[in-house]
Amino acid sequence: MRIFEYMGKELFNRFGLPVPKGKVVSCADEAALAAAEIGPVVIKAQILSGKRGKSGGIRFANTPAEAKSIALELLGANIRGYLVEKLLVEEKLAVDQEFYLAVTIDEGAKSPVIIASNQGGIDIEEVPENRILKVHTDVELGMYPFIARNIVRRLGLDLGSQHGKELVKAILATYQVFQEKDAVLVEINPLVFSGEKVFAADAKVIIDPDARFRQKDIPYVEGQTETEKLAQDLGISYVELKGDIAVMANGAGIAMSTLDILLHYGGTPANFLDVVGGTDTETIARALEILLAKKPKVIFINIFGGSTRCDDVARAYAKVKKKGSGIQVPVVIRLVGTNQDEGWRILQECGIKAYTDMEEAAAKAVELAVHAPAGSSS
Amino acid sequence: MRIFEYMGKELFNRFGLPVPKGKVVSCADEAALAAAEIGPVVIKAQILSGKRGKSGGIRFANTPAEAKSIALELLGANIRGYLVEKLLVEEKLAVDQEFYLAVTIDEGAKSPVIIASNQGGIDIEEVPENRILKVHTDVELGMYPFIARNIVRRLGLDLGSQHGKELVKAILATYQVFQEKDAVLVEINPLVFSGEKVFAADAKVIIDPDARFRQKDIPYVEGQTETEKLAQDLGISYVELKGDIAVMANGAGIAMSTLDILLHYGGTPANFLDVVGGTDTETIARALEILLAKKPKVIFINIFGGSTRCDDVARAYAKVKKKGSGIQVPVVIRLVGTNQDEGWRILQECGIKAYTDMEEAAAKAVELAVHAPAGSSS
Amino acid sequence: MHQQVVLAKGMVLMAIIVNQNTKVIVQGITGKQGSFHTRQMLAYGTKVVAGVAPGKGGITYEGVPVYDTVQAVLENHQVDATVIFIQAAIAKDAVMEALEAGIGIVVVITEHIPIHDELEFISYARRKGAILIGPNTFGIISSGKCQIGIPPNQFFIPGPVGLVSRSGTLAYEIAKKLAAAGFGQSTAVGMGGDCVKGLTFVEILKLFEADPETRAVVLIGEIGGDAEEEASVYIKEMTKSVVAYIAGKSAPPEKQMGHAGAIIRGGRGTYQGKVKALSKAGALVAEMPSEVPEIISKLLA
Amino acid sequence: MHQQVVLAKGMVLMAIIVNQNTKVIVQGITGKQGSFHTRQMLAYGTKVVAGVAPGKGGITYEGVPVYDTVQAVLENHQVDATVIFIQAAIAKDAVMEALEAGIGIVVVITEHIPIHDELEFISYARRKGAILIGPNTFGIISSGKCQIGIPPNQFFIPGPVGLVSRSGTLAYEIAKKLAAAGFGQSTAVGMGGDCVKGLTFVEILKLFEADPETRAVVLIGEIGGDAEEEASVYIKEMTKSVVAYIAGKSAPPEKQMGHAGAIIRGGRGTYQGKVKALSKAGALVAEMPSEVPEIISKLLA
Repeated sequence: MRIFEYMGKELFNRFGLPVPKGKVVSCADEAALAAAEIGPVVIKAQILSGKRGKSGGIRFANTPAEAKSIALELLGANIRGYLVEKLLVEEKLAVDQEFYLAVTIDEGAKSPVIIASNQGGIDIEEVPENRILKVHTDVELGMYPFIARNIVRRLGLDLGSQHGKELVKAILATYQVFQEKDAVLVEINPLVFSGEKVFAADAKVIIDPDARFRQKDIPYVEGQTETEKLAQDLGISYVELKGDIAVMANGAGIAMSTLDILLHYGGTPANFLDVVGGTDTETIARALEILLAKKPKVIFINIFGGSTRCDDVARAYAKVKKKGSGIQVPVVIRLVGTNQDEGWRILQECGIKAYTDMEEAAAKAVELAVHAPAGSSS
Repeated sequence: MRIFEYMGKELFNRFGLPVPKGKVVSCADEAALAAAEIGPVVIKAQILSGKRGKSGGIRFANTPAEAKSIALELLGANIRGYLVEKLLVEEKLAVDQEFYLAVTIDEGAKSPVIIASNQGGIDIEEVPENRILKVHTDVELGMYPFIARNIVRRLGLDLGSQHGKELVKAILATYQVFQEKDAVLVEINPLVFSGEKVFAADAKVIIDPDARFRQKDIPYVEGQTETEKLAQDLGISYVELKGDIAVMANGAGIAMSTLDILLHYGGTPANFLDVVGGTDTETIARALEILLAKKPKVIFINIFGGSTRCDDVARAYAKVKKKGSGIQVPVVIRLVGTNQDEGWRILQECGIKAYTDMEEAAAKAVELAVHAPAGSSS
Repeated sequence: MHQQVVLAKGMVLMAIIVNQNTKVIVQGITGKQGSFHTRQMLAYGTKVVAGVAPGKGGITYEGVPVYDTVQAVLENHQVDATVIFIQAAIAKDAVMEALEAGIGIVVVITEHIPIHDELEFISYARRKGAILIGPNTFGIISSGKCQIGIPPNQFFIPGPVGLVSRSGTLAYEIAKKLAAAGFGQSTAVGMGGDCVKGLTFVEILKLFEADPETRAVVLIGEIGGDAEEEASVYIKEMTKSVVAYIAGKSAPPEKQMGHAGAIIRGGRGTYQGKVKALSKAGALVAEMPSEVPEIISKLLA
Repeated sequence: MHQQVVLAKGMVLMAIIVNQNTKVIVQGITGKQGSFHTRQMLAYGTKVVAGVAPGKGGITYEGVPVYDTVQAVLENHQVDATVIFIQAAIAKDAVMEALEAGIGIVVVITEHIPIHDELEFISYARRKGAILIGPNTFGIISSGKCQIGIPPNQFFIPGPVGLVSRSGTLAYEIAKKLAAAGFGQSTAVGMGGDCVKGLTFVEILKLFEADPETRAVVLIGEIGGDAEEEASVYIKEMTKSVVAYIAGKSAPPEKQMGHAGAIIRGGRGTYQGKVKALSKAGALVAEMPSEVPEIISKLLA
């Protein structure tokens, strides 16, 4: 779960990593006030996207009037698909040197990794690999100052200098945020030297959504559509796409494969929906209602029962069908696996026959979508 | 460094380990007020010693008047050599069952150890060994609920019961105090079941003095004589004894051995003083002044220079000799090791010849003490 | 049907990691998932010797004795493997309990475990020399011998194909298609769907390479991560054929984990990259799940 | 003088743990203790190849190059051992740095390190398979070959006696007395004065037992703890004679670590108990330091 820059900086502050003096504002007058207090400022649109600078989301103002006019322009604007609701008005630092610093998880090495470069700035991905340090840590050993000292040394800095010492502290603080806040990414680009001090000039922090139960102080950021939010509340994985075949599958792998196959047969999926293992009738029914609300041409349910049980899926279908307006679009159900016989029996009672082969069922769904009456799609 | 029971209980409270309702008081009226508020109470003398119960330091009062009269009796009293300055006035618990629980360090195993018994109470050392659980933890792995569950199970309790669950939590909290507060001992005897709940009815907590720099919230408890405190401030190790030969040595081993040898030759040491390795002239000079202030018959300095350097010791002697009233008692110095030649030279300038053999020097010190004029001893 | 594997005299049909003699315990046996899948495992013939459920020690479930802790089980039973059906928030405690007790095979079914917890127990498993399968896996099934986890087992029949998958349902899908084509599996292993995993493709492929029952291996991957690219390096050395299917061809590029993710992966993780790496290593890549049994048919004909 | 050890053809005089080829680095080389004892070590002939002092990398001290970190040293030198002269509050970081870098012998001179820190680095040393001597030790000296630490080295002359001690100054005392009586030491090891230790008596005794240069071992203990009682168990099996001296005969009983300490020690730790255990195991116990060379004289005459 990504959080806004200003939230990340609040975290940094709490862990002793200096950030530029700044204020979060949500109206232009506040921006002017902040600029009056701080002096020359940088005004940063708070959106969950990179490349803000290139998209005009990062601007400079020397006076409160300038700040106000920039804020008026940015607030409510749409940048890279995101509505700008808040701005971070920050002290404009005199930048002496820029670094890149991140802590994340290296899946292959199964361990945290610290990434650092003395070529910080917006185009870190363009920096040649030999200018980027990657230092893995041992989770049982944990983080130590000596690890940070080696990084600072390898970045070519004097460990005895004020900058060197500050950078050691900054690396330790960054790692601490990563560790204690269940982050999967803490990225600072750039980390800057300004005068004698080190500042995190940006903050990209992603918190492990599975650890939210123990990170209750992390603000919850909604970066999703209404439907995606609804799905998330149900504990299911949902992504909106642009096609006309609504898809439900169980398991990320089979859900992706289902989309691949629909496309293969010439269909276009309306969404990715993984009900995730182990859900019950009620959840699956609500997931089905989410799909119905999208008014697709066809709904394709592709279930291979494992921890998801076929009878639960069939019952969910039956439940939704009996409720309110029922199910008005064609539904193709492919249902095999755990408790499949019971599932089939329930579906049969509803007057629907389950497919057992997913390619066959996908082909049928595409056929139905192609021949659906015009206007039934959303 | 041992802390008072009430301080330990404050720690427990902070880590979520329930303690009986109570107040710390230092006058009898406060004791009466506390009893008025709490009801029937137990009044416990706050001294750094075990076996308080057997020595009359733990008493019961049903009324405020009773509490006052007991407090009057206890405050200012001397129990097991300690002056009673504070009392803990605590809710008298209805005790259903008593346990023993401790976390400490097993030197042999080089690891923490949890000790638990369902035979809690004052005489835990009388409990047969097979009724006492000892569970070592792996410092890299750390503490886990499953370790506590196994202990509770092996204590014969039902893990599904309220008591079982509370005890699991109590063990985890106790371990956390041990771990996070740099304790070398956290001992609860007894830990009691009272109704549905678990309470730490006593608290014996010893904090590693070497970790005081990072445990600044732990109150500092003075359980020493004036001289011992003075020595501690200098960073040297000092224990008062009853003899007439003041002793300074470097290293706990050689200091102990020095006392052994003095006794062997018929002398009686006035103290144990280990200047500890690496001290400088100033510290050694102040240590020597501490010994002089005790007005012994003889001072015996036994130094085998390692990180303590002979020249520093000799300079300290010279410095004290030149200062104020100088040195009025005979001093036997045995000085060998690092920089011994320079040390001998300095001593020679002061008109004193260093011994090189510690047994010979010890024998000389005893001889001088035995023949010292009466009245020169403290 | 496929040709029988020629066995040396006295040699029994093998499998990897688990077989008909593997003694299994279920941690979380009284929960909804744990109890349901214990019945399934027993029905499949898995030797489930005990269950663990703190506070419920002393009862029996489907004839299986239940204990309060793993240690209590080990005081009474020999155990080779454990399967974890414990809710995500406290799963680490259960995994550590099993590892600390010295159990050599730990199958972690639980999904949504915090990744920092996963890093810790994967690291501890390494230190203890234990095999950790998962987390967020369907488990492992050595066909006809032992099932540990949640796969719907009717499609797993004995045979010459080793199967390893990042996705549970895709593994079932392809196992079913293989079975329909007459090809059973020696063992099917769910690597787990989370971003860090105990056993990885390479480790599992090595076991299949050494297993005399396995004649070919099906590898089921997904976009994201670099497990398939890593696997390719080892596939080059293998004597047995590998058939791969990668899901996610049509998926939009995954939302990036900042620049850091890109730096770590160095451009790996895409469908095209994975297919290229696998093909170059000599694996046969299927475009659709239904092609997998077709390719296997040709290979093992 | 003592009889020369008969050596097999081509065999050099040995020692335990360190010898004339041991390449040593000094962590904290620019501090008061570190710089002083580096000079002493160099004077003794110890191969001090580098020093570490964060922020001072690039300078040289007494001809020894100084680096910012251990890793920086290892990029330029082969290293066998390190000696830690780093202040207590941050000593753990330095010890971990050495262990993580893979240095096999770590000598921790620093005293007053928090015991919880010591538990951690001792545990990590065990995991890394490294020898950790100390903390709060004078170090180790293989006479005439290599000194790592702070012993005043003029009394350590080559010879047939292995020496191991909990106390630094008592070790010097007895080494000096032995030297005066004509007995040098193969190696003298300071076990360290803190309540937990890296190497313990038993591990050191085993090395002496196996060392052809060592003909007898002097063990110097103290009251408290149970290291001597543990050592006794192994002394029983040794072929070489052990002479022991225990300090603290006259000390009042130590202030108890609650009941817990008593429970853990089970009554061990007293002077009488230690002497009894050692005597029973066949060790010869000296009453006074001066008796040690007398007993050694008889043994090696």
